[in-house]
Amino acid sequence: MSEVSLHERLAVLVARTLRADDVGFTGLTTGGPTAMFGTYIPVAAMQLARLTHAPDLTLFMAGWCHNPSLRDLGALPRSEFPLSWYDVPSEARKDTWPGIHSMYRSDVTVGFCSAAQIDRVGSVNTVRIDRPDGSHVRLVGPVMVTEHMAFYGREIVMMPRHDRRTFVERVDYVSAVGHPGGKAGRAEMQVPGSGPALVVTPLGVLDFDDVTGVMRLRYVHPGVSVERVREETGFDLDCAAALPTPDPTADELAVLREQVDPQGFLRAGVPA
Amino acid sequence: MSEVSLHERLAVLVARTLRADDVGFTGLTTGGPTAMFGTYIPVAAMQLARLTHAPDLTLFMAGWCHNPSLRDLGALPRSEFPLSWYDVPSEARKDTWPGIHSMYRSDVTVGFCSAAQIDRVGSVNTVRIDRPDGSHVRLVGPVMVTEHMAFYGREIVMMPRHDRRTFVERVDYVSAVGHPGGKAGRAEMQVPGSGPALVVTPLGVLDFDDVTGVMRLRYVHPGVSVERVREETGFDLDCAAALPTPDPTADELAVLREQVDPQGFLRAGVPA
Amino acid sequence: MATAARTGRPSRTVKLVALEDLAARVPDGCRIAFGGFPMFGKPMAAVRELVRRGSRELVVVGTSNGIEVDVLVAAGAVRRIETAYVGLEEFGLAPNYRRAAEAGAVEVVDYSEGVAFDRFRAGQEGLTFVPVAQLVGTDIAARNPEIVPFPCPLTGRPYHAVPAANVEVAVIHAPAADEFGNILYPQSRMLPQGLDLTMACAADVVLVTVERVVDSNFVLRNPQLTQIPAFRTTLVAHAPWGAHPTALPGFYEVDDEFMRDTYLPAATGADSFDGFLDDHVRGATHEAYLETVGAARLFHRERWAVIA
Amino acid sequence: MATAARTGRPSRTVKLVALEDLAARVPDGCRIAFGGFPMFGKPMAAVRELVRRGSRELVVVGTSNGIEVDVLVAAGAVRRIETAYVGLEEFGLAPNYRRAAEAGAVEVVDYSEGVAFDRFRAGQEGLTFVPVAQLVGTDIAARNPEIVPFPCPLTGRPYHAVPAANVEVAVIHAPAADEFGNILYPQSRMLPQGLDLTMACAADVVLVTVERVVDSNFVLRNPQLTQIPAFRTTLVAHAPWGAHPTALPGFYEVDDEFMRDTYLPAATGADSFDGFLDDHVRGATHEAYLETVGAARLFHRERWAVIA
Repeated sequence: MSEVSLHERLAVLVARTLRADDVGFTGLTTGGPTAMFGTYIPVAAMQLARLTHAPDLTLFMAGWCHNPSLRDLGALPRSEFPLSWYDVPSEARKDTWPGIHSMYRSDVTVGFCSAAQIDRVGSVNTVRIDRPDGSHVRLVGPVMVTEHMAFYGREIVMMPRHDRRTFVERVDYVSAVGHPGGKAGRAEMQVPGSGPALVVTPLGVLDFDDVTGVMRLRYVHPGVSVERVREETGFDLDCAAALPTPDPTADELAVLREQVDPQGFLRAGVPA
Repeated sequence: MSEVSLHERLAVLVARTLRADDVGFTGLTTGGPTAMFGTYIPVAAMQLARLTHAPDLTLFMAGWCHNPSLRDLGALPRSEFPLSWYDVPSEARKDTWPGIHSMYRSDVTVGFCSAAQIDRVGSVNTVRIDRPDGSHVRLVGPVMVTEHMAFYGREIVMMPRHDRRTFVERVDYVSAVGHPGGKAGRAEMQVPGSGPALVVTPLGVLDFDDVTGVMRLRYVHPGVSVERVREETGFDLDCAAALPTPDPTADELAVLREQVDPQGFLRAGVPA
Repeated sequence: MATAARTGRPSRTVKLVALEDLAARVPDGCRIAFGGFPMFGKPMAAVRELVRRGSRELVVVGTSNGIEVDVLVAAGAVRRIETAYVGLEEFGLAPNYRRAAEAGAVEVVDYSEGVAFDRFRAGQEGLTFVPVAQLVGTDIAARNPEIVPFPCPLTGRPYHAVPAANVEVAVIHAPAADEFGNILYPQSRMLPQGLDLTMACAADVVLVTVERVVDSNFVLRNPQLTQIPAFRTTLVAHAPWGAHPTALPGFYEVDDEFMRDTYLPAATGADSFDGFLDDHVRGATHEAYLETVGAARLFHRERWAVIA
Repeated sequence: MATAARTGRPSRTVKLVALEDLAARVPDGCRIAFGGFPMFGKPMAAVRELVRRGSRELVVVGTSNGIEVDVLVAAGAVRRIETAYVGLEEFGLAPNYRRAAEAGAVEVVDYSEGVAFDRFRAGQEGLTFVPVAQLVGTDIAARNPEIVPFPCPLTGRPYHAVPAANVEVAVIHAPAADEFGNILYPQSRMLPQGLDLTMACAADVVLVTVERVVDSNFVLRNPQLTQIPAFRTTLVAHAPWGAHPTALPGFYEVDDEFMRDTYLPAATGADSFDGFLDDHVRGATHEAYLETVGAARLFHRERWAVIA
């Protein structure tokens, strides 16, 4: 149990939140911490859940490959449609739009996404960062986070950075809507998805108040103080109920290390 | 040139109306005269046009099989999705909806359909025939005639019967709309298709007045009098401009008999 | 969900069940869609099982319906049907359906074929309505209070808002499945099979009968064949010749002989058809039905199997 | 339309033309879509031909755009882009595009990926708008005057009406075609290739470059491979390695070496990228481009061909 890495701890924590018959969607993100948070931890968490308490869970790898045989995959692919995946065993492939799983009717029960900014009610920005001088930094665009937050049963936001530039009072551009007005506010939107449920960061894990829709600290990672989380967050953060991020059980860790992550990416980092 | 059958004459006449790059759609109808008018004459006309003046014409056989090799087909199939067609050479197959040709954006420039009733402005009925006693005869339903008349460049209505029960003042049910209000009336509908262009029957060929939208007799077949057409038509029919249905040329007849219809179905009838 | 003895962990749910257990997932009164084309790929084994169960008050939503509706209407299982066609293709009008429709014993709501397809697409996409341009001036719109005209919010073009299919249950017959509910089709499909997939994506409960059951390792090696992934499938049942007397690509053609010699003569009257149901369907199993209609003869009609 | 000498009858139109004749069908200022995914199956040979022609004022409509936009923006060919993503996947942000977007040299209209797809579906179906439920509360709707909120005419649910893609031209790169314009894909396709087909169905002018030209008899024997039928294709050009440096399933992977050693260093500044265009694109042919980027090296990267 010693030497549990943060990424292992997060994979186990996320796995515990997954349900027996969840249908999970993760896109493919590339490059160091983004790939770790955006893709590798979610995939590891889903696979761990499949091997323990959730054998019926369906994993949509990169959003199109159903239940790939991760053992045959070697390293994570570097692009969303890697040609080598022609050869990877899996149960199904989505090759048309809307195709064999329809995100619009909430076939997906849990999604994972990342963003450049997230605000106190969980709205996210992937489009642009405004500078005080009126100029802006152009990002990639809305991609599919809009659909994640509107249609998926629930969304787990994987934030590879946690600081005052990424956790802001109000995002510069609302690519996807969180919980303005709490549950009542979302009910008015009349979308089937329930929006962001958890926000996972290198400092802790956060969730949202049902009534106010405001983000709050639920777990703080080992070696991180509640004060530090507050300092690195650009809005007033309710930390009253924060607990230490729980340890994996010996069984969880054994399955994780032996069957899910034998390459040890969760300890050593994903190769660039 | 002697012994030109009525069905040969109609195939040639229809072929002449087809344009060099038409995209033609015919469903598959079964049973004697219905199969002859609804499927065999249109297919023969399109194939004759392809072999003479319209080599770029595309034939959607049964609405899904693009440019099948009719030579390899033997007899006409008896169902819309005959399994034997797996083996018939063709250029493309539509296997999804909307799929590789989209009827809604007017990919189809000319369609062929049949109906149980047609009225003076070319609206057709495939749904029900009302009896004076309040009871009704139930027919198959709207099928796709609605889309034919709304979206296809133009429609050629193939009527295997021409009598007062089929050519009526007003159809008992409007499955698809013809020309109420003439061209101005159709403009108000804001659909891309121009509706019925020709009506082909065992007695003659009819078209529509641009301004009034009313059907009129354009050709009368050999051996049929204008009076008989008038008698068999359930509304007042303008026959002032009616001409004898023209003869095929020797060249048209040669191509038709040697290459399009070597089995002689157009002379002998389609086998049941 | 079973539990693997060795590890103590739960094992994956097996969705392969007996035909009668599959049919038991169809509640009376539900909105239900059947895959296939009028005489093509109909889930007839499941339909006959619904007759055995005495299903009632079904609302059948479809695009092109055929013999499955003719049988269910004759059995008194159908309250209402919303579709573009009911008939038997080369075998003519559907006699039992026609009698019931003309007598007012079944409510018929007419849609055009394109709109009927699009209602399922709307269902697949969680839309409450589908905008269509082709119903202007038709009685399809004029006689249906559930269809509402509205202008394009951007251009003013006239549209009708048509309700999505809103089906609770879809029942389809497919070539093959594994025990977990991955449903396999040959890569070269015919159009009605493409429509079946949309239907399956539009329903809450997806019930599938199949000609063959394959090992899940076959699926892993051939993921491009899976057209309905396991998570969308509610239950699957093995029913060889399950589309009889309709055709199934890669397996068998329409049983003309049965249609002309047995079905159509029986369907000429309500009593004679009830006799047919008594003799061949009620009180029998799928296997017994195959015997009474001549399974041995059928066997020789098989041409080739796309999925081994 | 040519005329067959023997019969005196017109013969079928041959749509196979040279790459420059294909590119000549792209008018300046048109609304245009490019197939592929950011680093996957992009019609790059055609894109480079547009650079050679000096195309101007293009409005690029897309779903996930990548290197084709980065090149065209650098060449000054793009006025506006409507899409959900512009980037180079594993190679990061698109440097030329980013500079231009931040400087206001190109107008960017943001759509979510689902809505961006659906705009093409609306185009395929001749709809003036597509109703979407997911834009409620987003800046995608709030900052776009072309997107209008409206209630479901049946249920009152809030929707936004989004304009259809309305593209005049689609340019895609495909595995194979015959001379008449039937475009062939392997039966096992990847998702971006599925989207290319929708794009092709949504455009008025469909321009296709291909790796292989096959005999029309091959098409007749394999009709299940035709995914864009001849009548939808405006022109087709033979361009082997036409997606370079992006990947094409069945033919080649992304050219990592070229991206890291040549493209990305050049794209760090406007002047250096202009030098790259001068050296490799302008004044060259597609064949000459392949030489300068090392065609011989590329040849060994080919793995297998799905269509022989």
